[in-house]
Amino acid sequence: MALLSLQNVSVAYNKQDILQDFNLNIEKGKLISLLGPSGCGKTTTLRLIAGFLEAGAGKFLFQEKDYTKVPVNKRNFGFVFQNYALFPHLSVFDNVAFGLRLRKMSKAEIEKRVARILEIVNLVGFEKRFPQELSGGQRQRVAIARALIIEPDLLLFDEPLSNLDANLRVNMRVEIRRIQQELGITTVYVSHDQEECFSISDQVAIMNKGIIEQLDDPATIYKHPKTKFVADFIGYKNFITFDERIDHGESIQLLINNHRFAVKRYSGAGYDASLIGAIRPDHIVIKPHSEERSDENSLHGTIKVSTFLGRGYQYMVETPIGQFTVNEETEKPYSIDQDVILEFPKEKLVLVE
Amino acid sequence: MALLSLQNVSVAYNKQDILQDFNLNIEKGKLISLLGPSGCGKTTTLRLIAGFLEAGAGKFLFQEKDYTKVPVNKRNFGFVFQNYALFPHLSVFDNVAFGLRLRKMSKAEIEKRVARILEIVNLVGFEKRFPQELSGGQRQRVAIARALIIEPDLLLFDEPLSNLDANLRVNMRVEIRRIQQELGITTVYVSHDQEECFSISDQVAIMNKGIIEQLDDPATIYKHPKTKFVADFIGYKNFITFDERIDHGESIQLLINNHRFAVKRYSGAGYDASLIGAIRPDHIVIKPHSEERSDENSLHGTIKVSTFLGRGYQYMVETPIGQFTVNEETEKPYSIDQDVILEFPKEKLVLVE
Amino acid sequence: ACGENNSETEGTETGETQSGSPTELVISTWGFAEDFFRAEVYGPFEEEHNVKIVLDTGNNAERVSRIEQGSSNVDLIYLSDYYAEQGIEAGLFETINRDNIPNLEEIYDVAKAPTGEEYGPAYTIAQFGIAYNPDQTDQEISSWADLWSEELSRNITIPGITTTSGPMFLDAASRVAGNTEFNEDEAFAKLVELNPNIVTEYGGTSEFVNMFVQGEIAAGPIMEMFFAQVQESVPGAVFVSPEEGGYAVINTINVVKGTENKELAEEFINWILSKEVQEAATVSKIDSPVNTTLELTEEEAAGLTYGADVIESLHTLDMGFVNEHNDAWIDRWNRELAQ
Amino acid sequence: MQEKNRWLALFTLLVFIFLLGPLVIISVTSFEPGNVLKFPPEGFSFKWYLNIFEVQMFLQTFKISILVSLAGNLLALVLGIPAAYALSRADFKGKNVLNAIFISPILIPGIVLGFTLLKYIIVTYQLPIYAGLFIGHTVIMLPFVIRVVSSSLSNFDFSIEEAALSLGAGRLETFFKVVLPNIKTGIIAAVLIAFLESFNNVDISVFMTGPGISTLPIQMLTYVQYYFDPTIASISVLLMILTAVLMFLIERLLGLSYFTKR
Amino acid sequence: MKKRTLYLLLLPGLLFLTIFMVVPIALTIGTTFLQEGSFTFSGYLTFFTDDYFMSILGTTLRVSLLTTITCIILGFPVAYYISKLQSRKKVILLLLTIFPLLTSPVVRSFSWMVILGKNGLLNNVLLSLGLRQEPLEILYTPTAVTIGLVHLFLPLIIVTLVGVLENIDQDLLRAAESLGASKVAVFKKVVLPLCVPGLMIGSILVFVGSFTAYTTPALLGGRQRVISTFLYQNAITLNDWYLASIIATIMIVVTFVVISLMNKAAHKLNPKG
Ligand SMILES: Nc1ncnc2c1ncn2[C@@H]1O[C@H](COP(=O)(O)OP(=O)(O)OP(=O)(O)O)[C@@H](O)[C@H]1O
Ligand SMILES: Nc1ncnc2c1ncn2[C@@H]1O[C@H](COP(=O)(O)OP(=O)(O)OP(=O)(O)O)[C@@H](O)[C@H]1O
Ligand SMILES: [Mg+2]
Ligand SMILES: [Mg+2]
Repeated sequence: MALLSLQNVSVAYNKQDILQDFNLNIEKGKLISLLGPSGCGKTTTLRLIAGFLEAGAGKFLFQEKDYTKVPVNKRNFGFVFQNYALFPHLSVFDNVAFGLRLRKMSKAEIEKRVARILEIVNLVGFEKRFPQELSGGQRQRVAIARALIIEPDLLLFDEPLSNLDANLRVNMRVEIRRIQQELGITTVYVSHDQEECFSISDQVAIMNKGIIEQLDDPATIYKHPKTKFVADFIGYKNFITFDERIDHGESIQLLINNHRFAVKRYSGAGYDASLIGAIRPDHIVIKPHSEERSDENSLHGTIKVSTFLGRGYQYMVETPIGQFTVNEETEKPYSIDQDVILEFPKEKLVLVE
Repeated sequence: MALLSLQNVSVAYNKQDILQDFNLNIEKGKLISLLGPSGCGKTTTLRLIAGFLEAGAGKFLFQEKDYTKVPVNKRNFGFVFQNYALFPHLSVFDNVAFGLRLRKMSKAEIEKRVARILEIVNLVGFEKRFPQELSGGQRQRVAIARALIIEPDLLLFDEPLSNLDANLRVNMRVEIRRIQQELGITTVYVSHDQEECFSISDQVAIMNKGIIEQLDDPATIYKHPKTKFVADFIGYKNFITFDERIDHGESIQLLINNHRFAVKRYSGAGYDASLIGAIRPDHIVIKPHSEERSDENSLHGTIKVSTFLGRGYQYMVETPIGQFTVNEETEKPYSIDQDVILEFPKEKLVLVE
Repeated sequence: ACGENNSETEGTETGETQSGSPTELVISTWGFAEDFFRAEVYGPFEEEHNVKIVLDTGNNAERVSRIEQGSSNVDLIYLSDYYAEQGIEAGLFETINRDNIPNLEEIYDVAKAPTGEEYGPAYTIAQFGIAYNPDQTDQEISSWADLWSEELSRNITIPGITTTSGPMFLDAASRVAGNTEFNEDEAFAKLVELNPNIVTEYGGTSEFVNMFVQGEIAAGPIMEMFFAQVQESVPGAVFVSPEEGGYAVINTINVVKGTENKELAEEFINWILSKEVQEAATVSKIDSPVNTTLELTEEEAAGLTYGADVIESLHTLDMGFVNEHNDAWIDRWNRELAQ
Repeated sequence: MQEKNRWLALFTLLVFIFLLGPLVIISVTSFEPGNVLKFPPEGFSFKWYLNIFEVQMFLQTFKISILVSLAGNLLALVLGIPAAYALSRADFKGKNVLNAIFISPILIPGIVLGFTLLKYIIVTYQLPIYAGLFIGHTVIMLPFVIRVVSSSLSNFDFSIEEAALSLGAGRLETFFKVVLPNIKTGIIAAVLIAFLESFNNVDISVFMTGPGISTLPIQMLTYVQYYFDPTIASISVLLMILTAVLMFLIERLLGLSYFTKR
Repeated sequence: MKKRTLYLLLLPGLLFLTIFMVVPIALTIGTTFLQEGSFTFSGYLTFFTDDYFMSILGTTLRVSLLTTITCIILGFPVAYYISKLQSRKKVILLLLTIFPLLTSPVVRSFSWMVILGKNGLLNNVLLSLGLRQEPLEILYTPTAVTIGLVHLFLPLIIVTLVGVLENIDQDLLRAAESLGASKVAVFKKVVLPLCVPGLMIGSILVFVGSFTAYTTPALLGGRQRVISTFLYQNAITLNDWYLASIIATIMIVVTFVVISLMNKAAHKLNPKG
């Protein structure tokens, strides 16, 4: 049984539905990420769980009890805000101790616990500082410590790393994951950053306009997006709408304008009639025109645009069935208007709804 | 002769040096990016060129004239601000026309030019809107149009895309590059985003604490970082400090604890005595322990941490000469504590100062 | 200005010299009955003499200080005798030329030179007595001493020491204490005894009227000329000339030193003593008259201090003496009473 | 939570009754026919409204009040806006001291300010009373202007100014074309608040009266020394109507939110 | 900004205040230490050893502090309520709050006379409801002055506090709640400390305003003198400028002392305020 369960929940602002018939189940000890474009309802979901927001309809079960009407301060959930929301008038120590003081803990006990948590988040020696005197990453850690110390039954993160620079982000996400696993706290994590979500989560939910389009473990989502929206969102830039499809056991044959393609059947997928194929720019193989071209999963094309990306080049390639975006790490870039061959590896081309 | 030339410029805030003996030359029609960690002085450099800031020492030549004392409003440089800095009380049309009106242009002429520039930035039909009524990307384009329309002799961009989401960023940077090349305007571009800098620039300057550590074309910087700082900054996460170095013509032999490594000599490099090798996580090849290991550029190791990144896995691998971070796109992940072989391709391992 | 051009009287004759911009005559006065004074006193005078009268308003004390500070360019000043005396001692006033004021002949002797021959006359004399409301108290009031009655506990007001009538009431207290000569200590002692009866002191007569009408107080000392206001709202109210004698409130007018319009000022003084103005003031019940040529019916005289016998019966204070002790009295009053 | 809000709402209602009740009472009593304020009034009459226009000094001091407040306001803006701009734009030594000086007219007791102004400006410097009144009111308006304008400048994004410079606008042009239009709200608020502060001022004006010169509040004070009749209440009602109309106009022209920004 | 521009912008205002405020005040204070050309404290000695003077100062301080505290107690909940309202309602309530500010203090005191008098509205209500046998004697007491002053200054503190409350990041309140704080605890531990700067400004405005108020005590206070009426009496009625200057100096000093004490208290509540 899931620790937390949202059942047919609806939320509306000003009569406009944000979440509608929303369902989500989370198991104890897991970290689940919500990923989706801006405005899709991620924050709304978190705020709903935290109790900052009341659902218009539906049920919110926690440990099999109805939590719909339980007030925020009785829920014992930790919330880490995007902007940290540290109390500016309190020192690091007092910020972290805030929740414990409300629980009427003895002074000695509070000091012990704060010391321990500050050690975990690596902030020993910063007790007397005020939030304004900390760097972004340090504030972040205070916010996490403040949420953790009350030993919450659930931890909610709203884009906690969005204000940090690349290096700090990576360090912090490793830290968060470590702490979460160490203490075994069930966590819901919201972020814009895909790499972050994939690297930190047990499960990822891809949201679109208030519904979850796909909920799976990170690798599955990455390799087997269910829908066109999910595929597009996680970086499948190339889509082919086929004319015909013939299923051959483990392999599926697809046709478009006399071009033949084959994909591997993915057992987890329920989209038995789909005609849309998707592939990442990284996965299309680009070859000089001079090399041999196989009949299947391969096209002639012409380079239209070429951009240096750092770890390689990105090309826009014009083909008889449309333009494709292709990334290549080759040393020698292809030049504009050069003719090339594109290959679409069978196991990388996926079918989506 | 360079169009713009900063010579031994110094800038200090509150007696603290930000730029010291700073030199930069830019040729006409080129786009040069400034890239560097937060606080390294990128914005300061731009503001100095724009004239918002006075240099404490040094010279600023523009078209071989001394521009040090020329006031901002006489420089005719376009500045595109990080936060756009659109005039909130003026419509899109009036924002764009602002510079022309100051130049006492006839009404008909202004209308013609604004119409043309709005077409270039794809904002026809938005003339009457106010900045608050535009999306981030649209504001961005107004800011660019406003800077472009005065036909500036130099265009300065300060993190113009930092507030946009991933998709919009890519579109906008393509646009900026197109316009810049079409009109042939010399441009200085500041950004945190490496991919952005690499993809848009003719040249990239990597800055560190107020000095330029390396100024080269993007591909050179990417493949041949000169210094450890540059290498680290652009993603060379692995460094090996060798004990000994033997130069053999095109190839260099390096030794550490009986492990032998070889690198290719890079003709552009002047660091003839360097003992530090650097390599990207992407470029280290990881193989099962069972496969054969060559004597050179190869190590035994043990997987310590494994993280899913989306397009593959990242491993922390413990070896006799230290920990390495390795990215692999393989389907089947290695498990924790598994023994593996790491290979360091000769042409990917570089020496840095 | 256009009215002037059309007028057929002196306006046209004196037009040669007086037309153009009118002279400005600055008169310092209380702020009451401004509409009456405009219509009946200033207006006609302005027209006749092509002057423009500008007012400086405020209570006695404020206006004297202002002149003393030199912060105003007043030509003429209305003051009660007590403040007039202060002004004189501070050397603020011009001596007047009595020849220029023929109407002086027509007024009561006491009014002719209340502060000395060199200075301005009184243009009105009123009685300071007691008003009370028989509906609000069972106490019959006929003397100053009656104010001390326990019946009137928290039911009276008295004038503040810095008002014109303050020293008069102090003198009354001395009389109630049984002295014929003023006895400062006993007066103050007596006033302290009065404290339980006092709701508050009043600074302006309006406060008295207000308190009286609102029922905050049942009785209190007041000048007769303001009694009309009281009676308007409380018809049953009674004004009493106390058995120990009422006090004469003498309002004077003086020419201020440094004036450039001395003759005009004297002209003005003459004007306000004239039967015309005095009568108008009487009819409107603004001021009691000093002009003896005025004959009033009983009805017309109601609420006014009228008749030579009445005037003569009133006590007058020696303003020189008052002035000399004033600061000390204020100090004692503040300390011993007002806490 | 609902429960608590209801108590809070009730409390707020009571406080508003406390705040507005007296104004209602005053408005009602202004129609009292008798010569003393009474509540409830004993009749209905416009007599005291007419009386306002019979006493010349009311009209005259009303004019002076308006004039002094407007002129002082103008001078306060002319002095205050550049100072507020400099204080929020530049960082320099002694900024705190200057800030304190500019705000101090609020902190110095008004009656003391009035007294010293009388003592020095009128008596020692021998300036005419008009000048004293004008100067005194400017002094008390200045901190309000600076505070309000500063706070709207602090929300102003100065890169906008730099944008204008880089497009070729000179310093002054930039100020008038870009800065001023964007702090318009703040300036309107400053004008309003300073005007109220000055128009109702007693502390300073009480020392600054002279022949034919006085402000409406002082004239009202003088008047009540002799009459406690409803004239004063009538004046207030007229002023309230006037301000209500003004507010309505401003709301029509600019929107209500202009009042709330302080 | 260039130094020269800076001076150019600051100088006019600064000169104006220097000539018309700083110098006169400094001179006023200066003269209190000079008597017949020599330096002396005697004026102050007289003042501070005189029970009468001290009682006036004491009453004034008491009344102004009481007013300030009452304003805070009444104003805070109201400001809190207003700040939580939606914008339309908020604006209307704010307008209603500001409205009394537009009415002259003279008139407002009048209405309190009508309300608080022996036969005033309040007593009429109390007597007719049988809540009291005897009318309350409020008018012409310090209580009446306090009521009048609270009425005068309450709008100021409400408007100031609404401004501050609106700027508090709502996430802070949510953070506190999610840590287990009840509404009351959120208010005490987060809202209140964060309001301290606004509370300070508001309290200073109220305190200085009531400490220096002239009209209200004069009309409602009866025989009770306060320091500003005392200053006025000395300066204008008695023409005793030396004493008036001493009172003025004492008023300035007391104001600054009280403000700095308030600052200290505020710092305790919120060290970062
Ligand atoms: N207070 C509000 N009133 C009206 N609409 C709101 C409000 N808050 C959010 N919304 C709308 O609800 C939708 C979902 O908002 P939410 O904050 O959950 O998005 P999100 O997924 O967190 O987006 P982001 O990634 O940009 O933070 C958005 O379309 C937003 O415009
Ligand atoms: N007004 C100022 N006063 C004092 N120090 C300043 C000021 N402006 C910038 N600095 C300091 O100067 C240094 C360089 O600032 P600059 O804005 O040029 O950095 P940057 O490279 O643009 O950084 P970022 O990428 O974070 O925008 C920083 O260390 C910053 O703290
Ligand atoms: Mg969000
Ligand atoms: Mg920057």
